[in-house]
Amino acid sequence: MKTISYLHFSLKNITFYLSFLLIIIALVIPFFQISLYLMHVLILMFYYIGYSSSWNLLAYSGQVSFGHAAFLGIGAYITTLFTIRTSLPFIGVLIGAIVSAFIGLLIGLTCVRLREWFLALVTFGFSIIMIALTIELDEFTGGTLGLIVPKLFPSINQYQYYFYYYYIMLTLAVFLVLISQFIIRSKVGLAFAAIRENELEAKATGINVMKYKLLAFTISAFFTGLTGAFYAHFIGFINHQIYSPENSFWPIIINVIGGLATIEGPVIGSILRFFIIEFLRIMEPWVRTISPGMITIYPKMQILIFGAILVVVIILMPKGIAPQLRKFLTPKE
Amino acid sequence: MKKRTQLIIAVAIIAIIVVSAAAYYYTTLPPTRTIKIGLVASLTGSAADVGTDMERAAMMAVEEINEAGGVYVKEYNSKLKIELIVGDDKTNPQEGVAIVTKLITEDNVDVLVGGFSSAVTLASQVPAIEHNVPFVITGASSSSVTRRTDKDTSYMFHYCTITDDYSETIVRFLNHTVKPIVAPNRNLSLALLYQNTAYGQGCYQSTVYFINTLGLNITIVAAETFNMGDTDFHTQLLKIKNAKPDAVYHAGFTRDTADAIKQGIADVGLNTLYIAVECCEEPQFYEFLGSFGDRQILESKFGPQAESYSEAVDDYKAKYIERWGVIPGMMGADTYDAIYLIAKAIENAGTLDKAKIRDAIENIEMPQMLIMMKDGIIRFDENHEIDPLCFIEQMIWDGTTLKPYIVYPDELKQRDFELPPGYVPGGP
Amino acid sequence: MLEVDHISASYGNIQILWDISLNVKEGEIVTILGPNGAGKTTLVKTILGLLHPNSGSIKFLDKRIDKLPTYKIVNMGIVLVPEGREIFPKMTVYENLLLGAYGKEAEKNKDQSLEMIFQIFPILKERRKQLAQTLSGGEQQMLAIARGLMSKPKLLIMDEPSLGLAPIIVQKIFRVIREINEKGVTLLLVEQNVHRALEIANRGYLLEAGKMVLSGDWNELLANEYVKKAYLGL
Amino acid sequence: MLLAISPPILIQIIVWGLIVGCIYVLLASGLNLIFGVMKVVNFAHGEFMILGGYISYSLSIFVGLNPYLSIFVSMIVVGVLGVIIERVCFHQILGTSKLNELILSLGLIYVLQNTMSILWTDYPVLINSPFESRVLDWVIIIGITMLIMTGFYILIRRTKIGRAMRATSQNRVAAMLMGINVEHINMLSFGLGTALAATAGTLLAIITSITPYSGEIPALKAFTIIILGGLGSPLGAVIGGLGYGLIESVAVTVLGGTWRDAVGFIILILVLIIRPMGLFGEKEI
Repeated sequence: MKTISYLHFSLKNITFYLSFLLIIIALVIPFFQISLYLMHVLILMFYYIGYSSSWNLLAYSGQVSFGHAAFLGIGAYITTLFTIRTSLPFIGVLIGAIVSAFIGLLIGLTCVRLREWFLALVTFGFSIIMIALTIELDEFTGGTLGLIVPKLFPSINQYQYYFYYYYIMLTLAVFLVLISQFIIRSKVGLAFAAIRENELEAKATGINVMKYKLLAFTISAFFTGLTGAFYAHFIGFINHQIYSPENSFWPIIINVIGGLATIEGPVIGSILRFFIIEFLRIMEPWVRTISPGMITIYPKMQILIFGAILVVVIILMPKGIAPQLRKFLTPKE
Repeated sequence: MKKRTQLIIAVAIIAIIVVSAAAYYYTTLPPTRTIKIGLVASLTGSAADVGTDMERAAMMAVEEINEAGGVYVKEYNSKLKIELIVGDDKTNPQEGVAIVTKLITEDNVDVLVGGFSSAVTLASQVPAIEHNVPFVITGASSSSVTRRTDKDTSYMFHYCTITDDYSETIVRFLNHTVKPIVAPNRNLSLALLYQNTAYGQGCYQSTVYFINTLGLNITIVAAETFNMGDTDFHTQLLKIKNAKPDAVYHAGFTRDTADAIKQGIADVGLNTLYIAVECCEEPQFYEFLGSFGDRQILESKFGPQAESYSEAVDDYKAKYIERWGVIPGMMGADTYDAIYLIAKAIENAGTLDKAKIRDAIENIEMPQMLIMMKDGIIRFDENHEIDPLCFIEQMIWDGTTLKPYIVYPDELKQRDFELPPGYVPGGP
Repeated sequence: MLEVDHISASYGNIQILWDISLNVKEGEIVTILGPNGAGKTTLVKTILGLLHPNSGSIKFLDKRIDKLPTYKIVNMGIVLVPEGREIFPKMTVYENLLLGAYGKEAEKNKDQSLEMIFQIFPILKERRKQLAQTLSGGEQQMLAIARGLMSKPKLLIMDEPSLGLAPIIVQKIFRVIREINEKGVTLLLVEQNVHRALEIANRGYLLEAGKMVLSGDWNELLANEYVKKAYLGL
Repeated sequence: MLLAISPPILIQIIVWGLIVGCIYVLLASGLNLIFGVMKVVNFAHGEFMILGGYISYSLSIFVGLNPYLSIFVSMIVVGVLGVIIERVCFHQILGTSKLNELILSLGLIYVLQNTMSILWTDYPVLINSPFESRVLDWVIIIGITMLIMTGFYILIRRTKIGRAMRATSQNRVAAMLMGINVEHINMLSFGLGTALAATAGTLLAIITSITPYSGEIPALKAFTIIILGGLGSPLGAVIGGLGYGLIESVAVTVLGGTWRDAVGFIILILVLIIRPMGLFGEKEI
C-alpha cells in the first residue's frame, strides 16, 4: 500500500515539475531574440493546444466531432463581424464564443441520439454546410474573398503585437488545459466519462445523459469558438477555408497522436506537430542542395512524409504518446 | 518490444530536436550579402499546378541575371547576386501568412514576388504591409489586393492583369467581333460559368460592370457557379443550355475550363462559343482540349503557343523549353518579368533600403518584356496596377495539334475570327 | 483425444482460469459443470484458440493446438456450438448450414451431412429458405447444433445448449445430443444444468471460480455430497 | 425552378445524375464491404479510386489498352495494393480506438495523394474514350457498373467465399468457429473493396477528369451514402448511390453549384434526426 502511494506521489511530482518547466520555458522564450516567424509558429502551437483541448472536452463525453472547424469558424466570423462594426475586439471575442456555444447546443440537439460514425459524419456535414452558407451569404461574410479581421490592439507595431499575442495565446492554452483538467476531475467530468464508457449504464445510475451530452457540446463549442476568435484576430484574415475538413481534422490528429482522453494529449500532440512540420520546413534548403530534381517535389514530399509519420505513429502507438510517456516517467518497481 | 518502442520514440524526439536546432543554426548563419527575393507560390494544395510554373520562371530570371553578373547596387559599389527563396502558401490563407512572415523575418528577404490565389494573397500580404516589404503580386487577379482600404497598400504592386482586364477585353471582343456575325439585330446572349471564388466572382462582377458602363447590347442569360476543384460541370452546362446563350464565358483555372468545354461540347451538346480566360494559357490546356478546342476562344496577355508576335516571348519560350523541357505557362511570365522589374528597380534605387526600393518600383519606367503594355512601357498607375494589353486568341485544331492565333485586337490580329464548327446560335 | 494440461488464462490483466487440466477420450460424453461465471466459457474459448493460454498446453490427437489460430483448430475437428447460438442472422438456414461445412473435408460430405441433419431436425428442412433471425429460440439452438454437425466434428463442444429454452425443447435437445454421440461423435458438454448433464455424460468436471474442484464418473459426481448440496438441491 | 427547364434537358439532368450515381454505387459498395467485414472505415477509399483512374489512364496512354479493358488491370493492381495496405496498416490497428482508423486513413490520404501528384503531376487527366459517341460511353458505363455489381452480387451471394464474407460481417467470432480464416477474409474484402474503387476511378476519369486530390470529397460522400443506406447493407449502398447522384444533380440545378457538396449532408442530417439509424439501418451500431 505504501509503495503505491509513494509511486503515485513521485509520478505526480515528475509531471508537475515537467509542466512547470515547460511553462517557464514558454514564458521566457520571447525574451530571446527569436524571429517573428518562430513566434508565429509558436503562437499557432498554443492555438492548436487550445483548439484540441476544447475538442477533447467533447470527446471526453464519448462524442467525437469531425466538424469542429464549424465552431472555430463561427467564433471567428462573429467576432470579426462584431469588431468591424463596433471596434470592441475583446467583447467580440466573447460574443463569438457565446454564439458558438449556442450553435454548439443546437448541433448537440440534433446529435444526442446519434452514435459514433453517425455523429462524426453529421458534425462533419455541418462544417461543409457552413462553407456553402458562407459563400452564399457573401454580402455578409465576404464570400470566398473573405473578411479582413481588425487587430486585437490597433496601432501597435507587429513586434509588439506578436509579443502580446504570444502571451495571450499561451494564457489561453494554459487556461484551456487547466480548465479541461478541472472539468474532467469534477462531477461533470465523471458523468462525461461514465457516458463515454457505457451510455446505458450511465443512464441506469441516474445520470441525465442528454443533459450532460448537450453540456459537453456547449462547453466544447464555447471554448472552440473562443480559440477561433482569438485565432482570427491573430491571422487578420478569414474566409470559408476556416471550415475546411483539414481544420476539423487537426484536433483529432493532435489528440490521437498525443493520447486520446488525456489532459496532456493536446499539449504533446501540438508540440510534436510543431516540431515535425518545422523540421520538414527547415530541411528544405538542404534538400534543395542535394538534387535539383527535388525542387518541385519537396513541398509534396513534406506532406507525404508527414502522412507517413502519422501512419507509423498510429501503428506503433495506437493509444498515443501520452500513455507511453507516463509509463516512461513512472519509476520502475 | 514495448521498452524498445519507448526507446525509439525517445531517441527520435531527441534526434528531431537536435537536428532542428542544428539546421536552424546552419540556415541562419550570416551569409555574404545578396539580394534576397522571396517568391510566394502555391506549390501544394488546390492551385499547385500553377505554382510550379511560377517557381521555374522565377528561377530562370534569377539565373539569367546572376549569370550576367548580378545587379549593380551603388550602396555596395558592386554587383550583387540575387538569391531566390521560395515559400509555399499551400493555397491556404493561414499558411500564406506563416510563410510570408517566415520569408520576411527569418530569411530577411528584400522584396517579395508572387502570390496566386486572391484570398490567400489578401491574407499573406498583411505581414509584408506591416513590415514595409515591397511585394510585387504576379498572380492574384482580384483588384482588392492593391485597393484594400483597411491597410496601407503603398508597398504592394500588382504586376499582372486583373479580372477587370479580362472581362473588359472579352466583352469588347464579343461586341466588336462576335455580335455582328451571330446577333446583328438583337442583344447577344452571354452565359457565365464561374468559380465561386474571389477570382471567379470578380470576373462575373466586372463583366456586368463593363456591359453596363460601355452600354453594350449584351444580355447575361445565365450565371452558374462551381466550387474550386470540381470536375463535373454537366448539370450547370445543362442549365446554361436551357438558357440558349450565344457564347459561354468560363472563368476558372486550366483544369476546370478544359473540362467544362469538353463536357459542354461532347456530353451536353451545347455547341456554342466558349471563352476561357488567360489562367488557362498552359500547355496542358491545349493538350487536354485537343480537337474540342477547335475555334474556341482564349483571352490572354501572353501567348507562348501562338504564332510569333513578340521576340521577347519567343526567346523566353526557347529558353524555358531548354531549361525545363516543357512549354511555359502564363503565371510564370508575370513572375519572370517581375524579377527583372525588381532588379531594375534596385539598380535604380542604388540601395537595398526597402523604402527606396519601393519608391523605385513606383517610379519605374522600362520597356515591356513578356507582358505587353498598351503603350509599351512598364509603369504603375496610382493604384499600383499596370496597364496591360490583353488580346483574344482563337484556337485552331489542324488535325493533330491545337494552336492559338490572335484574332483581336486589330493591331495584333493574325487571323480572322470564325465560328466554331457546328455552332448553334442562341436565342434572344 | 483432447488433453488440457495445467492451463491458465486471462482477459487483459484479469486472470480467469487457474491451472486447469482435463481430458476427453474418443467416444465419450464429458461434461464441464459449474455456476455462472466459473470460467466455463473462457475454458472453451481457450480450447478453440479464441483466447491463448498464459501457460500450460492443450493437445488434440497428440498435437499441440494452444498456439494455433481458431480456424486451424476447427479444421482439425474440434467444433464449438457456442453459448447464445451465435448464428448468422441475415442468412438463410440453408446458408448457415453450408457455413458449417466450410472446411475442405466437411464440404466433400456436405450432402450426406445435410441428409442426416434434416433427419434429426426435420423442422430445419422446412425452414431452410427462411432467414435465421426469424427462427424461434429453440429452432435457433437446433440450427446451431446442426451447423456444428455439418463440420463433421471429431469433437463437438457444446456451450450451454439448454440456456433459456423451454423444458420440452431442452428435453429434445438432450435426446439429440445422445443420438449424436451414438453416431460416433465425441462430446464435451458445458452445462449449468447439472442433473440433466450428468444423466447423459460418462464423466464430468466441476469448475468453480476458475479452478477445477472436482472430477469423476457421472455416478461418482452424482453421489458426491458437495455436488448434491450445492447443485442438486438435495 | 425545375419547371423552367425544358423537358429534354431535364431528362438529361436526371440521366446525368444516374451516371454519376453509378460511380457512387461502386465507391460506396466497396467502402461498405470493407466496413461490413472489418468494421473499419477507410477514409482513404477515394484515393484508391483516383489511383485506379490514373493506372487506367497510364495503361491507355502507354500501352494503348482500351480504357474499358484496363479497368480490369487497374482493379487487380489497386486490389493488391489494398491487400498490402490492409496487412501493413489497418490490420495492425484493428480493435483499437475508432479514431485511429481516421488518423491512419488521413496519413494514407497524404501519402497517396502526394505520391500520385509526384508521379502524374497536379494537372488533370482524362481518359479518352475510344468511341465517337458519348452516349455509347454512358451506356457502357452504366452497363459496366451493372456487370460489375452483378458479379459482385453473385460473388457475395452465391459463392463459398462470399458466404464467408457475409458470415464474417454478421458475426465475426462465429465465423471463426466455422473454420473461416477471418484474416484472409479481411484481406480479401479490403482488396475487393479497393478494386471496386479502382473501377469507379476509371469510369470517373472517362466521364470527367481527375486530379490527385479529387478523391477526398467523394470518399466522404460514399461514407454518407452507406450511413444513409444503413451501414453494412449492400442494397442500401446501391439505392443510396443512385439516389445521391440524382439528388446532387437536381440540387445543383435548383440551388447552384455551391451546394454540390453540402446538399448530401443536409439530407443526411435531416434523415438522421428522424431516423438515427439511417434509412435502412435496423439496429444501433
